[in-house]
Amino acid sequence: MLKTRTITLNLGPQHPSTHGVFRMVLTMDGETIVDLKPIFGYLHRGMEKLAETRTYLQNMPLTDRMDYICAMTNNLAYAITVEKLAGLEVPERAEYIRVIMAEFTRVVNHLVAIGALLNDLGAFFTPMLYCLRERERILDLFEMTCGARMTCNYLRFGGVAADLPEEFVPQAREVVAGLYYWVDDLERLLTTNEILLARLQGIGILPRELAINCSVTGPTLRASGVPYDVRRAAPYSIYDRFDFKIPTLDEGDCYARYLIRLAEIRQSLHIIEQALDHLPPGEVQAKVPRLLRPPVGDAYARIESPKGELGFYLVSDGGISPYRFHVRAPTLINLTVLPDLVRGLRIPDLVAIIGSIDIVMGEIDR
Amino acid sequence: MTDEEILARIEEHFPGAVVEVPQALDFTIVLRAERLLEVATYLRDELGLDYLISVTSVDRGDEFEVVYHLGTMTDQAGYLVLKVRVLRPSAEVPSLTPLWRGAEFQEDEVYDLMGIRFTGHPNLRRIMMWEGYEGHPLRKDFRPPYPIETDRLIAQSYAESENP
Amino acid sequence: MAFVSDLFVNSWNWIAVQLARFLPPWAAELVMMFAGVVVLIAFLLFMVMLLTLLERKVVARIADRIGPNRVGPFGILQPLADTLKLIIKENTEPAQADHWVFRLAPAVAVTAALMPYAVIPLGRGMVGTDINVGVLYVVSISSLTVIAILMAGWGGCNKYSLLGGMRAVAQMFSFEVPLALCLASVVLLTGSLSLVSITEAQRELWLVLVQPVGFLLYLLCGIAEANRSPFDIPEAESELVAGYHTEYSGVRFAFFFMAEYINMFTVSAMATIMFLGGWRGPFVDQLPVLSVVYFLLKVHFLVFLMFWFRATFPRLRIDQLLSLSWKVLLPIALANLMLTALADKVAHRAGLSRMASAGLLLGSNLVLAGVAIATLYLVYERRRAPSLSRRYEIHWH
Amino acid sequence: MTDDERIAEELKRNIFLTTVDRIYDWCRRGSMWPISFGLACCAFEMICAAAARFDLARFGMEAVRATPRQADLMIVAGTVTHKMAPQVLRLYRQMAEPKYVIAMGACAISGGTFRSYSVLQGVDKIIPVDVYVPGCPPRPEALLHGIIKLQEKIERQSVRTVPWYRKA
Repeated sequence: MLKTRTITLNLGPQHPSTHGVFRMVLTMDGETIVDLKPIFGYLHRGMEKLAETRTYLQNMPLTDRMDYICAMTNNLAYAITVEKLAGLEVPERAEYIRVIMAEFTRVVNHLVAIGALLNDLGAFFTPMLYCLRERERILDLFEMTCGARMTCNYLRFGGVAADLPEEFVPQAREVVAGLYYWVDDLERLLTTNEILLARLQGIGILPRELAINCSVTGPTLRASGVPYDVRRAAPYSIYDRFDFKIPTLDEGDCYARYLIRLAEIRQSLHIIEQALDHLPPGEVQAKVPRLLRPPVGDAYARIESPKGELGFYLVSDGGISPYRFHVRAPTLINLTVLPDLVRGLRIPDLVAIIGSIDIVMGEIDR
Repeated sequence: MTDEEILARIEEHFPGAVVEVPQALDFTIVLRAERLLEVATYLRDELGLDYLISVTSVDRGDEFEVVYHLGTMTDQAGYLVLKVRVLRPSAEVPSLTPLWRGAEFQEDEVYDLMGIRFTGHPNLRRIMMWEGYEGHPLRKDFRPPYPIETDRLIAQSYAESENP
Repeated sequence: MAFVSDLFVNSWNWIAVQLARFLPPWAAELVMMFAGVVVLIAFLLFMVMLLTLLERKVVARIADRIGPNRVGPFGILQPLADTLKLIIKENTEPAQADHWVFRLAPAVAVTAALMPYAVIPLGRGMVGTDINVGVLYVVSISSLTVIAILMAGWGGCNKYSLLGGMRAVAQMFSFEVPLALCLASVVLLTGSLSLVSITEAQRELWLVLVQPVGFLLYLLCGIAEANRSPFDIPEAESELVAGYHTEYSGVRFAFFFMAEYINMFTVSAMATIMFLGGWRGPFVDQLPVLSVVYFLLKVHFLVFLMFWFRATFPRLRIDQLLSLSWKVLLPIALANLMLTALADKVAHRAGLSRMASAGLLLGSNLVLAGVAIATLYLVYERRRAPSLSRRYEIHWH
Repeated sequence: MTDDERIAEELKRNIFLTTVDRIYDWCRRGSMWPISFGLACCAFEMICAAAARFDLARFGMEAVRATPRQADLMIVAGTVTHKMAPQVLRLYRQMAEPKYVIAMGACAISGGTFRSYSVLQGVDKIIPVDVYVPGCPPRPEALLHGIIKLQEKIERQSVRTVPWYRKA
């Protein structure tokens, strides 16, 4: 009998489909993956340490750069935590603006996730570029409001940095209407594509129990049949006022995760429509001391970021900068399941699974 | 089940396990480190707190605080904060990874950045910094080592490019 | 006018006549052969450049972009810039590489890609040599490419290269078989292995009209043979970095690049000759110079299809690809061959007219297509049913 | 040989070289293939620059190579950490000459906002940088501007003086 040996293959830190600088040490038997060991830290920028030397407000830009695709939701999570710590109120209009921005961010993230997934599957750039083209329209809205495309730094404690410009609401409505149409278009292009089905269905099945045990959150969890969404389970901001549904699927494979994202895009658009309809007039910023000194204590607050449950844990010693600044990064924890998902599969499946889990190294390594 | 009921159950089943219930924004229970694992098992299996939200740590001078957030994946759920305090020199806490695989990377991270060892962790390793890095960055008394790996690399790179 | 009507062939003959005046016949022959080779290679190089530019433009348009437009008017000099740049770029070679294998591989790839053009008729009377086993020759030569790819994969001393090389071997071997079978049914109908006579045989009727299934199968296998998307797994960028040519830079990479595009052109050219009537088209007999235009138009239509696939389809996995070849394409190709033989025989025995026999063949082919699709549907639906008892119903909460 | 003759001779040689230079620079400028190499936030603006609105392909740059061997341009898009620095250096060394580097964004230029224990304060400490594109992250237009600047820089190079043909 022929003797065979396993080989070790280093995927990353520079590899076209690791979504950044993620490294996986694969033990492979031919093309079959026997084991996988993830190695992080290639983008560890020491944010948590850095945050201890800056004031609370100065840390807002740091959160932008964590999950750089969805800066607004990171801002929101941080702002909510500080508001909880310092006991601040947020004006009505600001809450609506926050929700609009957060949901637009969700759309942006899911577009990017779907595009990147297709890119990893080998659809040479086109679906990715379509997704990015639609993303640009939303980035235009962000830019119009806060002046930046990606790293928005828009939210403030007790409100938002600036009121919406006059032309925001009509343009946002236009974008939403266009996106509805365009998501249908994307579905026609991809959802029933036979190759896509063959590549995604039954690949990387994440069982419900494992998902809960590994604290997986976000679309990855919901694709495994757990209807857990922080927006519903513990409503923050004003999410209890909107009518929206949480999609779940029982299959838990890559295709389910893809479908969940599409469904969530539609739900987010629905929320944005409601928020735009009921946007109240008024102030967007409560009276907050310029140099915030929250009382001694600690607080944890969480939101449903597009990638999962994003939480901040802040400890205050009464000073102007946080004593401890910790981020519960959803993607880092979601990656716990990766070795289980890929065992026995092949490299193309691994690539598809990573794409479907939707990781961003800026958040994992911080 | 309200937070107070949970506390009552814990005190009933594990007398002496609870050290303190401090006043805090979120309901917090400080546990004795060596009782952590059994209490957590009880909370998960009996009280249905099946979702380990996060694991983190705080440097409080001469002792470390390891902070766990526990919740459930059902609607209308709050969460419970468990804290464990360990003295700085030993800094050992039982690992929750056998209970929740989700704790694996978070405990790795705490070990890497704060230097708290988790006993019973299957694969405790530096996750953010490279192996052989000196010091634990999130400790308050951390000073970056100098010269670090990259500086040597830079020097070497220059040396090679000048006279190959 | 007579001269212009068949410009290329006539000027070629004119040169030959002029040469024969002051050279001994064997020398003139030799010079003409050499010139022929040079002209062919130059033509192919030009085609490669054109194809790269076209591909970038087409893919860009599909992705709602503009594509290269800075180098020269409308970016038409882009391929020239790319080529020159690749030529002046450093040739890296890994220290642990198997040096001779590593260096030889690109040359083998390009040679293997160029050789089929000795027998491929590019227009009326424009063929290197018309050998009577042309089809056999092309099929056997084009499978030499796999050796070059394996050499590249091995020589680079890189795990990605090796995996890419291995994948390429598996893929090309498996697609060779149905491909040859498709060609066999064409040979059966035309009664010749010579590419020129096959083109001649399609004077009245393009074979795609009597062999639609064969044409589609050939196109599929051809795309896989040329390693084009969605079958581009040997160099799958998102998985294997760049596959077998990961370690190549500069000119050597340019050679692989060239070989890939020439292969693509070859596949399209063969499909054109075998199924789309080669260079035949309206008024070609009156104005033979048109034949080149027709040929290139048909080839470029097929090439455009490949670009289109590339821009829209995801890639298949290697095992799915192989099972597609062995479990789907091969049985259909075999059945196609047998059915064609049977129908041809029946038509001959019954003494049907040409049109009627063509109708019979087309009918049998369509029946085959129907049966194949029905079988595939049944088999795959049933297989999908138990293992994937999934309906992907979204539950709303 | 008189001076005039010598000058004429020199002139001829130069004229020839100038044309070579022009072709040499033209082809490198016209076809810069970047390596697909993204580190952090800026990588996304880099991808956006390739997308429909900004379309890097116009410069012949959409041929993004996954392998450093075939790439001409390394866009260091994002924070280079100490852990990543050796791999960045290694990638740079694996690239074949002639090669260029664009430092995109504040982090790649100087470490940017991340003045911390784990971040390399500027990628130019380990590899030579041709063009710096400031911003956090720079807009795609800024990247395009940087690329045009790099093309201008390439246009001024001469075969005789470029470093990679010199014998060490």
